Amino acid sequence: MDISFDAIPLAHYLLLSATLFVIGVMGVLMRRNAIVVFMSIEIMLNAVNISLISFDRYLNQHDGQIFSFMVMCVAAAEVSVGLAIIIALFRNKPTVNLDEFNIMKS
Amino acid sequence: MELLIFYPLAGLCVIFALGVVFNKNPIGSAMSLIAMMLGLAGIFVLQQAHFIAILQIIIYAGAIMVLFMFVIMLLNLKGDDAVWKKREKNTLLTVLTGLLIAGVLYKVLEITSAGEFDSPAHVLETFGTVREVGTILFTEFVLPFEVASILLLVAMIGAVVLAKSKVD
Amino acid sequence: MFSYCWIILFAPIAGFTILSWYGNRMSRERVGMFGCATVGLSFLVTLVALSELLLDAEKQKGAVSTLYNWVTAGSFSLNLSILIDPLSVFMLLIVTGVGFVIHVYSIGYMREDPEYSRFFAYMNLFIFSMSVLVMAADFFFLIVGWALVGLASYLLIGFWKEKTSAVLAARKAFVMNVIGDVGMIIAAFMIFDHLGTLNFLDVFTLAGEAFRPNDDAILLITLFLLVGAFAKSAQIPLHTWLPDAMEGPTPVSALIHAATMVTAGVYLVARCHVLYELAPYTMYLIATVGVVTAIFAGSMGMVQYDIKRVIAYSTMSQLGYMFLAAGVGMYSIAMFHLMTHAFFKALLFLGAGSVIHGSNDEQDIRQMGGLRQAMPITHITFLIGSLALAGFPLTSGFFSKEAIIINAYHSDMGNIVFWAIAVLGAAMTGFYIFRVYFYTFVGQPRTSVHAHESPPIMTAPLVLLAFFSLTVGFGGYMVDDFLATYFGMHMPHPDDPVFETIGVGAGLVGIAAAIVFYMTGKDRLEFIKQMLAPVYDLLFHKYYIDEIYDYLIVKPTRATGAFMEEKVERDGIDMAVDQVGTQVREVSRVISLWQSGKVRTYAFNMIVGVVIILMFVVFQ
Amino acid sequence: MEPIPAPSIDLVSLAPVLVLTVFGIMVLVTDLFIGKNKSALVFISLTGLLMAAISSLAKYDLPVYSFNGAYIVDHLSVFFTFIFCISSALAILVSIDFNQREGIKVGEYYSLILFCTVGMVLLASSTDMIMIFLGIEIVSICLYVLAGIRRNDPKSNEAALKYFLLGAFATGFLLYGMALIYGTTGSTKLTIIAEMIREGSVRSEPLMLMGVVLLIIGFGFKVASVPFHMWAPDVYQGAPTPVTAFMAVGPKAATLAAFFRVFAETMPEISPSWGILLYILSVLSMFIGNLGAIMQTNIKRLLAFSSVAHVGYLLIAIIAKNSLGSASLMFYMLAYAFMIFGAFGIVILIGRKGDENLEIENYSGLAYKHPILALSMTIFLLSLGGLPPLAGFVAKFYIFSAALKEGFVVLVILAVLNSAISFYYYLKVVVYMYMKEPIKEFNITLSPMTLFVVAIALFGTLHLGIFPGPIIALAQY
Repeated sequence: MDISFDAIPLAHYLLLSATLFVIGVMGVLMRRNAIVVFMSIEIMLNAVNISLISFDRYLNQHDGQIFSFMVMCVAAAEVSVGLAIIIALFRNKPTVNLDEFNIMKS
Repeated sequence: MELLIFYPLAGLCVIFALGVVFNKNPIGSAMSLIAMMLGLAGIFVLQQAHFIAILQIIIYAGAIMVLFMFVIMLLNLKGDDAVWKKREKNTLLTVLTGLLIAGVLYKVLEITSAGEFDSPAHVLETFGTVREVGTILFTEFVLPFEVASILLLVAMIGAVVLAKSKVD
Repeated sequence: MFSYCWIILFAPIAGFTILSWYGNRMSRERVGMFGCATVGLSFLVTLVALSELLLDAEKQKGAVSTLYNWVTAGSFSLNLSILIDPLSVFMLLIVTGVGFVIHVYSIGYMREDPEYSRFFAYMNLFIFSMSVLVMAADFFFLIVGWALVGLASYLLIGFWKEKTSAVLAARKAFVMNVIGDVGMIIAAFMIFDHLGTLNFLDVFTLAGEAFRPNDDAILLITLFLLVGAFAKSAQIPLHTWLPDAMEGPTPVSALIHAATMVTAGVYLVARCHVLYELAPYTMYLIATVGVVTAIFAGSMGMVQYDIKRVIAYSTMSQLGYMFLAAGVGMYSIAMFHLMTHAFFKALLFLGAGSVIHGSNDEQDIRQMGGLRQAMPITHITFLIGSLALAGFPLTSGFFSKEAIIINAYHSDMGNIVFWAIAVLGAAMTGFYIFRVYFYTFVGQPRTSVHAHESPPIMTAPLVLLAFFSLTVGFGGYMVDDFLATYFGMHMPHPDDPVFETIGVGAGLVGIAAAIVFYMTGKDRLEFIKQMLAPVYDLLFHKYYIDEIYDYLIVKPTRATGAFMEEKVERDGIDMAVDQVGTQVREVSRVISLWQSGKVRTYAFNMIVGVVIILMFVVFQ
Repeated sequence: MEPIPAPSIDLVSLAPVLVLTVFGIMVLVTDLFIGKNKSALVFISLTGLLMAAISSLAKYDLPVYSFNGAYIVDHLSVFFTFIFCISSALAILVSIDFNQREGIKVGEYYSLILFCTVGMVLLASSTDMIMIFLGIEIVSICLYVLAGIRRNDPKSNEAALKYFLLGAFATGFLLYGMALIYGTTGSTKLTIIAEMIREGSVRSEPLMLMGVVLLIIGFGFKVASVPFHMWAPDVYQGAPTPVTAFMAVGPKAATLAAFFRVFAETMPEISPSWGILLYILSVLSMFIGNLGAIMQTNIKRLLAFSSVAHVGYLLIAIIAKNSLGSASLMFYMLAYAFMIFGAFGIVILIGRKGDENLEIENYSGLAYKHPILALSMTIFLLSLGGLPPLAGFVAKFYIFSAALKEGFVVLVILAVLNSAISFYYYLKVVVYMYMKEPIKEFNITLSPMTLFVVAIALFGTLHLGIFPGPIIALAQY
């Protein structure tokens, strides 16, 4: 059975993807909590996944799904390292407020 | 039919994404993020990407978010982050991100009107199944798959090096 | 062919290397001997090359000796090579010859200095750099030499690093030189862009076909080259570093800031005369700037009290004459004046050095006086140098300067205005140098410091240079013949007795004016009795003429000079240069402030960049 | 069900990656069995790097594509593999004494450097966007960890955090760009993308261009070009000095190699659209980098800003997009490796335990106490500035020639102007070393390994400067 997809043009998915990406960017800019900033970055990655998978559906191939699979891998890797950094940081200075980390500046 | 599913799901995703950004409590943010990811999984299903949808739930909503929650709990973070502490700067930021949004949306709408991407391809029923994705993963994309293992190894080493408690 | 000429380069760089590593462990005599020997060797090799050129007219077309191919990029390659032709050998003779004499003099002058070996190391480095500059076979190595002499000059001006003014002067000279270097580099890129080569011989062959006269391209190229030339030769408006450079040791002033480095700009114009001939507008500019610098610097020289600064301004002024000559197309006359000037100006600086040395590091001429008896050899040689500078008949300066002045009017590109200003400048020259002479050597000692004559190692070079200052003028024809192959023409000898007489007279009038104003009492009477009785009678019949002159000429002149120095130089040009520095630092500070240390600021800036780029693409 | 077709696998092509991975794991395992003395690990790591370099020559008759066109062994990748092995080896050598002095006793340090090298090799050899993405991530994650490896040092922590957050942020952009390019060309393989662009059969030109722009942003961050450079000074300052040197060379070279592949080799047809952006980034990087460096008082920050400026020069090679451009990129990175490791080697030597002496004024009077160190530092700095006849000059010369060949005269003139500006701050350090009185005692332990690195770097800087012919011939091959 063929599935028809006439109802939703690709652009809607791309729009959703772009919107989520921008929300992620806003989160990075606005929040001071390192962990929330980090979560916002995850939103950005997820937004890209939507694009990849929508393109796949449109192009009738699986490369994008492989790509998004790899993105998940990378996200997992980044999360583990990133949270480890935050934990190491927290040991020396018990805060996750990004504005308090500015020993180094010109 | 798809429209009926897509728009509510998309709306929920956007709302939860905003929830991540505007929630004062990190735990609330994390919960919103999980909800958003589940919503995205729904959208993936809608696009026939069953395998990825499942991975989305298992890896993201499952593993990654659990790690987040774990760290938030471990560090015992409270909602100490006033989002709008510095008004003037944030206004500027908002204006700029607004510009960014305008730029991106403008671009996307332009594409839409160009009509290049109007009709999606007709795909087989097997599209996006584990078998299909797995086949291509182990043939055409076998190298990235293997390299991903190095990546995860590195991440593991890194996490251990940075977070282990013994101080030397 | 000419591969032995590499010795000219290797000897001084070897000297530099050895002296900077082992100099501290060598005895002072050894250091001095060694430092001079390397330059002497270069000089001897230059003589060999000269004889080869003279004996075989065929070789005067020039030959390139290549050591090896350095880098190749596509069709373009850079070879490590030197060009030996009459022009480069001519310059080398001055560089190594005068350089050698000044090295010998330095043995005596720097005797007391604790960092004797460092001084000779730097001096050798300078000789090496200057040799690179004049022997370069392409624009690339020309620029390398150009930058290297700037570096050597920086090191030598700032040699006494505990002296703040010296360090500041060194920095100023360096900055000015870098401005020039950048101009040269831009010019080189443009040449490469248009002709696809940087090699002198190729460039000059191709230029004639590639450019039409006064093309935009050739005008820009020549102008950018000129930025380099003017910066190096201290022409307006890039001149302010030269007077300050006098903070360095006197032999340095003699070698770098009189005889050799500052003449590099003139050499550049002469070397690239093919290009300049394609750009008559630029030639006109050269002549104009030259002649303006000549009187501008002359007028400033008249009001200075530091003996070295007077001579420094005089150097600027004489360089202006050289540019005037080059600008009106009389390259070999420019080179001729370059040579005579190298001798008598080196002589004057070394004489000044001897004076400073003999009177316990005093540089203010008002504190000197009556050194005639105490320093007889210095006195005589300085007088000879002054006469040559003023263009006193039959001294070397007379021949070269006369040729310039007369050609400023008679050459195709000359005109009466150039001539008139040049004559005025000649009068100023006579005036300011004899002002110094009288202040220093004539009259009564003004302080109780007991002056003494310098040791023979210092006076011998003076005598040698004095001899040449008197005699080289007669070699004008030889110089002309020798360089004619390169410039493709002989220098003309316009026959115009009236203008010539006025030219000669101007210098004499200047001298006379100095006598009038600066000889006092007994000395003046004595001197006048001996030498200029008729003029004295004429001018000094009544004593109040003094006052009239004072009001009509001296005070206005002095005021102009002071004004020039105050307003134009300090407030105008120096300010501009300072402002550039200040603004650069200000920008740098802003960039640093931007680096606030906060991640969110950084992310924010990234997004600003992203947004701007996206907008750029979206609305393109 | 039809059987799954066998994948195309070419392990010989992958030899350096495999060798490095195996040795990386070997280091990890060995670390469990040895005590505090980590010299065995150093030995294993260096052997691994040497073998990886040799094994990169296993393929001849280049270029060879493998893994369905995801991986290539060509001249660029082999040359860069050598650069990576050299720079990683220098980084390890320079770390030995430093780690001992500063008490970094983490065996994983060496394996992370090896894994990072794996990532770099992959990055330089990949012709698939997925692979490039994974390569960048392997390299980045290793660097995040290495930057923060001094866990008790707040500066190191902070550097890791800043680098990590901004790096992950930039990854988002990079990824988005890749997604858009994938969507509009229908493939992640660079060869197919190139073909689509050549034939003009890209689905949506504007969307594709947006992808390209986002890609530039992502790459721009990874190589620290303005305006995405702001992490560099802080991270360079906070990271342990050997890591700083390491990240200034290897990862940057790898990213530039990928940058060159993606832009100059894959999409030369649409170069006007990305060329102008790179042009602007290049000019901004040069100016902001050089002007920013002038006021710095910390030597590591100064070198960080100077590296931003160097990225500006290097981008010119990509803008030039010709074969001379790739050759000059290779030569430049090799020369840069020597200059940077030389300079940082001396920075490490000047430091002491507990007092790293990173302020420029701490270099006052070095020339009197240690003339050879001062002279070496002078040579490295002047070479970074581009003084003939040193390596930095020849490197710049080739990049500028490549650009001139394509007619970018103004860009080259701006670059030369910037080189002139850069001398201002390089010479500032030299002036401190030669013309100022020491402000405190130098208490330098001349650790042999670091000296060895400085000696190699000195040799490299001089040799590449005076006799560049053979190496440039190899690069142009």
